[in-house]
Amino acid sequence: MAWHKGRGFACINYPIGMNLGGDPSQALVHSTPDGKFMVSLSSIDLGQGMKSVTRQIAAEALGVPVADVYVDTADSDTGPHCMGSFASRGTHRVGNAVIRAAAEARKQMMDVAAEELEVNANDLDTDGQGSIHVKGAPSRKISVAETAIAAQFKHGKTLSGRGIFLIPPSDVDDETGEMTPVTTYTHAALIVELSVDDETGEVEVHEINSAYEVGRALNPKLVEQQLVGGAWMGVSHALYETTEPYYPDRRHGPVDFNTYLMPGAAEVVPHNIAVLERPAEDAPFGGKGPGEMCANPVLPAIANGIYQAVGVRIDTLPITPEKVLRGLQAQGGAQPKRR
Amino acid sequence: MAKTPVTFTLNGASKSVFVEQGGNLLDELRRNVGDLSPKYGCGQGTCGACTVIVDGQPQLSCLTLSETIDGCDVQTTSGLANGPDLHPLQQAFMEGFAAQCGYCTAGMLMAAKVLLDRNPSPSREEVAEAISGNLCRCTGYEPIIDAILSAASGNLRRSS
Amino acid sequence: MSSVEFRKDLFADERDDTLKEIGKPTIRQDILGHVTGRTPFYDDHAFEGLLHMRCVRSPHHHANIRRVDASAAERMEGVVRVVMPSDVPVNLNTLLHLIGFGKDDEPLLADKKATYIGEPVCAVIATSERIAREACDALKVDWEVLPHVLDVEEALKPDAPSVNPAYPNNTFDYGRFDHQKLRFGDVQEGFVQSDVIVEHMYQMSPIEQAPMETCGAIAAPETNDRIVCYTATQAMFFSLGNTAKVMNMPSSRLHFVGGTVGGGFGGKVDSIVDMMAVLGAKLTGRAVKFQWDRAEEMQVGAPRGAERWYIKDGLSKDGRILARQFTGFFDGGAYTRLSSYAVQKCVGHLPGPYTIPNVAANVYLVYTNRTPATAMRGFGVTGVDFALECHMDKDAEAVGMDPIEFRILNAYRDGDMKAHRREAKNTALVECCQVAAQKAGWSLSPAMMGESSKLGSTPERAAIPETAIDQEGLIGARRQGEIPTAPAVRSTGTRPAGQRTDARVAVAPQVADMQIDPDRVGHQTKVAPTAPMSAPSTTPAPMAAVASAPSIPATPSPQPAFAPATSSPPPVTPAATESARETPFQRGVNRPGLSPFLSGRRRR
Amino acid sequence: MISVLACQTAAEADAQLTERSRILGGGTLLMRDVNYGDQSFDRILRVTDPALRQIDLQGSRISIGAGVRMAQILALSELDFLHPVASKIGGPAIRAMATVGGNLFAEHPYGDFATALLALDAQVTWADGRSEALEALLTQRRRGGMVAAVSITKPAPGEFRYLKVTRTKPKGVSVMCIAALLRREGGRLGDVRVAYGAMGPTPLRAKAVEAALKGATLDASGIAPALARASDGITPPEDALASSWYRKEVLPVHLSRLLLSGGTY
Repeated sequence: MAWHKGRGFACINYPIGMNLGGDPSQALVHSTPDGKFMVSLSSIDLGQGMKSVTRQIAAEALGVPVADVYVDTADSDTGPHCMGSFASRGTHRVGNAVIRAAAEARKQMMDVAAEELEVNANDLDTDGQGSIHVKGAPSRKISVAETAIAAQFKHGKTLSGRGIFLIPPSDVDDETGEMTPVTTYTHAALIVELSVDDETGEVEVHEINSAYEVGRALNPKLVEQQLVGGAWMGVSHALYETTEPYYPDRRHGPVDFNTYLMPGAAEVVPHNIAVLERPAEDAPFGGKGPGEMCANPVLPAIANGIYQAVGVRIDTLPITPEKVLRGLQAQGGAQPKRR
Repeated sequence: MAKTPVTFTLNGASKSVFVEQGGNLLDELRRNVGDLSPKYGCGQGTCGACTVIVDGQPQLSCLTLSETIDGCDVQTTSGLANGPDLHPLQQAFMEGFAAQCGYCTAGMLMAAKVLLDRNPSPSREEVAEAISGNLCRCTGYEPIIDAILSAASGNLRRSS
Repeated sequence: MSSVEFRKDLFADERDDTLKEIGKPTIRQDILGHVTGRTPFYDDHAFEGLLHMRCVRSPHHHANIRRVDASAAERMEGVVRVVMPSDVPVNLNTLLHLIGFGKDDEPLLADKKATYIGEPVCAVIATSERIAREACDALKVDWEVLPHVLDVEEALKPDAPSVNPAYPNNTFDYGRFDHQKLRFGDVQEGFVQSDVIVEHMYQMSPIEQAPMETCGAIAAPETNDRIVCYTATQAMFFSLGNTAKVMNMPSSRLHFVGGTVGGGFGGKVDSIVDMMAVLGAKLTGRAVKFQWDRAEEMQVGAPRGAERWYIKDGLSKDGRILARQFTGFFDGGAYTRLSSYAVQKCVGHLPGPYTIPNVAANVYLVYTNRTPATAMRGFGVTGVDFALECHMDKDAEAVGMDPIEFRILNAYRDGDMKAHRREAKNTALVECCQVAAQKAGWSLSPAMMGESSKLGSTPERAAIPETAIDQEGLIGARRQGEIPTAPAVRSTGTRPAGQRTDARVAVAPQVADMQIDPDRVGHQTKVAPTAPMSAPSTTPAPMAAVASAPSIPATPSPQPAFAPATSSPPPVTPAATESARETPFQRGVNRPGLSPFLSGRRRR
Repeated sequence: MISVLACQTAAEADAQLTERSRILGGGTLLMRDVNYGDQSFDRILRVTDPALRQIDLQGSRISIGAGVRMAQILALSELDFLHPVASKIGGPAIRAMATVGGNLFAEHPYGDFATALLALDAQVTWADGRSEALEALLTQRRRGGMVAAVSITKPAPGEFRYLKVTRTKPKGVSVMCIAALLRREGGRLGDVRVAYGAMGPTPLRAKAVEAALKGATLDASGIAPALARASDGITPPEDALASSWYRKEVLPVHLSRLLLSGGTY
């Protein structure tokens, strides 16, 4: 028996917020009477952290603490239109809509604060801790709570905002494919270290080193969740998953998690990630959505690593032990490649 | 169709119910008792989202014939916190970003609790083994394993 | 153990890192619900007398439905209603009709023929799931089995069985053609100029999204003649719009509630379950749950479809890619769902993050007799990136280059022209390659470590070349006789160099108040509104002067010398002491006196 | 609709068995069928007899009740030779539920424990008192009766070896499993029993391998003839985990690893 080590590389970019459909998203922001803010969306949190990231975006744009913001998602009676959470559009489209809604609410908040403090609204700033103060004179201030109460009960004004973000649909030229598919891209490069058993064709992934460029890590822990979990999915796609193990033959399609394979808790691959942040000009605070792209470089990097380990090119997914073994047999055994 | 009377303890409280013949504990808890913390993920015993603790053992509620729990002690994630005080595992999952969509979390916590109740300082391998029947599609498992180890070590920030 | 570092040293001149909430590791808003088991997913809503709906499904790849005998099922105790195709108000739809993309091509319940194993042909609503299953087994369908096709290239042959009546040629329509073309420069000329040609085929089998929560919805009559639908959709108004169309109901009579979903990964965009549940509620006047079991999720739920790719590259001896040609097939299964979109997304992605002077692609959405494909994380790109990056590895070997240096050499830079005729900007592939190599201890030459995404573009790289075009593959032509699927060898004309239309940009805020102050966004913006703005506040605030790109140290070092990497910060709980007590554990507790309105502040 | 009949004893359940009845063991396979609407049965027989859950270590043979859970096996140090088998069945919750009796009737790709018992030459005791070799039960796969217990002779230390090949770790169903009882005579192998799981419709014995190993030395050259005959008479199944070709191809590799490794792995 021999295990052969190999190292494979791949790099990718990924389109953020497809606009071939021209689908917009909207947001509404309003303050409670005591100066907390509700963000109403019909957008979906399916685990990627939509509620959490829009909450931070709203807090930043409003200039209030994140604890004073709550995001309600996806009631079609109260949340304004959103096409949905797909195509890496959540952060980009919804985030921008939330910024606009928050900006409008902030404008109203600052105007009321200005009246209360008897200054010009342009001379005011928020401290991000619940107060509004005169620039350069932090002691001349009013709390957001007092401002909201004054707005509603004294001035008869709401602190609320509407936001929509749309990039109109792009036609696709049928002769040349000319189009504006997106306005920004994420990037990643990744190196996988693995071993191949030349008697059984089994592959074991040992380590991943990667660099992911995400525009801005709006919440570094949410980014980490996506990158770690997404790369795991990449390993899973590369080596395990399919609903049709003998595609295009339809036989033996798995119907449970005993036969639909995903790597288990004992197969966690140590993954050393570097996050790069090059803000995108039309993205919310520069942040691009990291969630979709993270698996993509893992698949080819594994295939390339297997080639380096044993000299077998597997060009069909998933890369099962059987495919590796057939490749090994076809070339008369392992032929490790050295760089 | 005749129903069968069953009495059991759920998170310390006595429950007496009439269960449907051939029905499973997951449906019983969710539809009749009103404990929504165990989740339906497969009905096959292959995902672990419905894991509960029966007499100290982890058990898949979707594969448990309801009437077999007569006289048993059943624990679910609904009963994991002590009033407002989170169980160390819950605290660790929260601080460790050990959940994304949250659908597997309740089952995962049950599997982890059985482990820590028996083995307060498990190794990383023992944690992986303990949650091996509980699938997670979001996290890649590592944050979950880290959170369980962190709960075991008592190394929590105990924040807020 | 994994690790995360934040390379704040890179692109530091383009960022303001002093934002207050952005960039903080704030704890998730939903996490307390998750760890206490209280997060309400769609199935966590209780209804008295909830009914269960299940489908009778085709056991055949392709078969005509001669007759359905529901009599035995209808007689079964506990069966409330058997649902037939005629019960569906508008029984032909395509999900992307909302954005005007494609023809209606899919029935909710197949009435004339089934086109894949598992296609629903009718449904049963019963008082328990078990009874619904038993009744489905008791429904008898008389089938006339038809020839089927399962391979994408077989399906393009003139005599292949026709799968989808709306697209009888087994291909989706892209303008005048049965595939989406991409043409940039002249690949044939590029191949002639090349020293090395590398050509290979790649394939990906279908993949299941596999969220832990299966697709499902509960619909129930609400007051005022409305229907409420608790749903696991990952696209609320997409589901609502499609349901309104299929049900022939005003959308105002639908109330959809969701937004908290047990994983989606693309598999919950299709909204089939919502339509079924609402149909059930409408027909019975009662609460109806339609939920896929795991077997359905895996074999009936639309997967990330299979793809097949042929890539041909022409390279110079010194490692430049001179020409790249793709022929791609998306296996859409029996119906369009969202695959039509993936093809164009993929074409916009080609030829990957590289600057190549000559590119041509023909990409097909092909109908076959298998489960319809749909979106999944990385839709339209994951499979092509596998093919591309495996091919890049072979290219590098063919020209004798280090695989990473080969990528850096060919990487796109700011200002380069992409094959879909838009300028590359905000690029960072080069830096990702350099940093990943550093982390893995993979040494690159000092020259390659000195490269930058901001440098290296030239007027030539920024230009749109004269482009060879052709008219091969008109819709329907392939049924008359075999036509090569690859981009045409002979062009029938050219597009002049430099020709392109304007890029789409975001619509400006509708009122000035919605425009955030540019000095509060933490990076440079160039707001280029399509509509004039009345607000004066769009002028970009001055940023730190843009220095020349920071070059990355040539020697691998985990900590760059000039700026410390920031490791993953500890989480921040978004709660001050006062807010901390506002946890769900106290929500039910009456604490009069804590409200500012009751403490004398409220002036009324 | 499903009905459930609670039976006090195995004999009572045995008497109630009909074509359309199934016996509840741990429920890990039966309840799945119930949940998915299996129409081939409509009655569940649930046996409450505590005797079914007993393990008897007193006699010359170890007797394991049909209702004994995998977790019970794992809790007994006297059964340590079976721990590598039981510990690789499902996750902890499955092991807390799945029974020895149920495993005897589990269909491909399940039945790892039955494979081990087959190598150990287990005897099956039926509820009606009859007794027969497990091999006979597996060959006939009769559903017409209720198993009360299985009995085995405890192997000498190091005699029993077990290997399970899975695609995923730590939990996964068998690509194959191999159990071997390697009795020694002098420095050589004596009577040997080798059983394969997931290599046919039921666990089955590798009789050609057993014959080739008798009298052989447990080293690379000694086992070579056995490896050459590893798949004699075997037509492995094809499923989502592996093709028939792959199973056959790697069978000698894994058999070799099992035989040449110092113990269970």
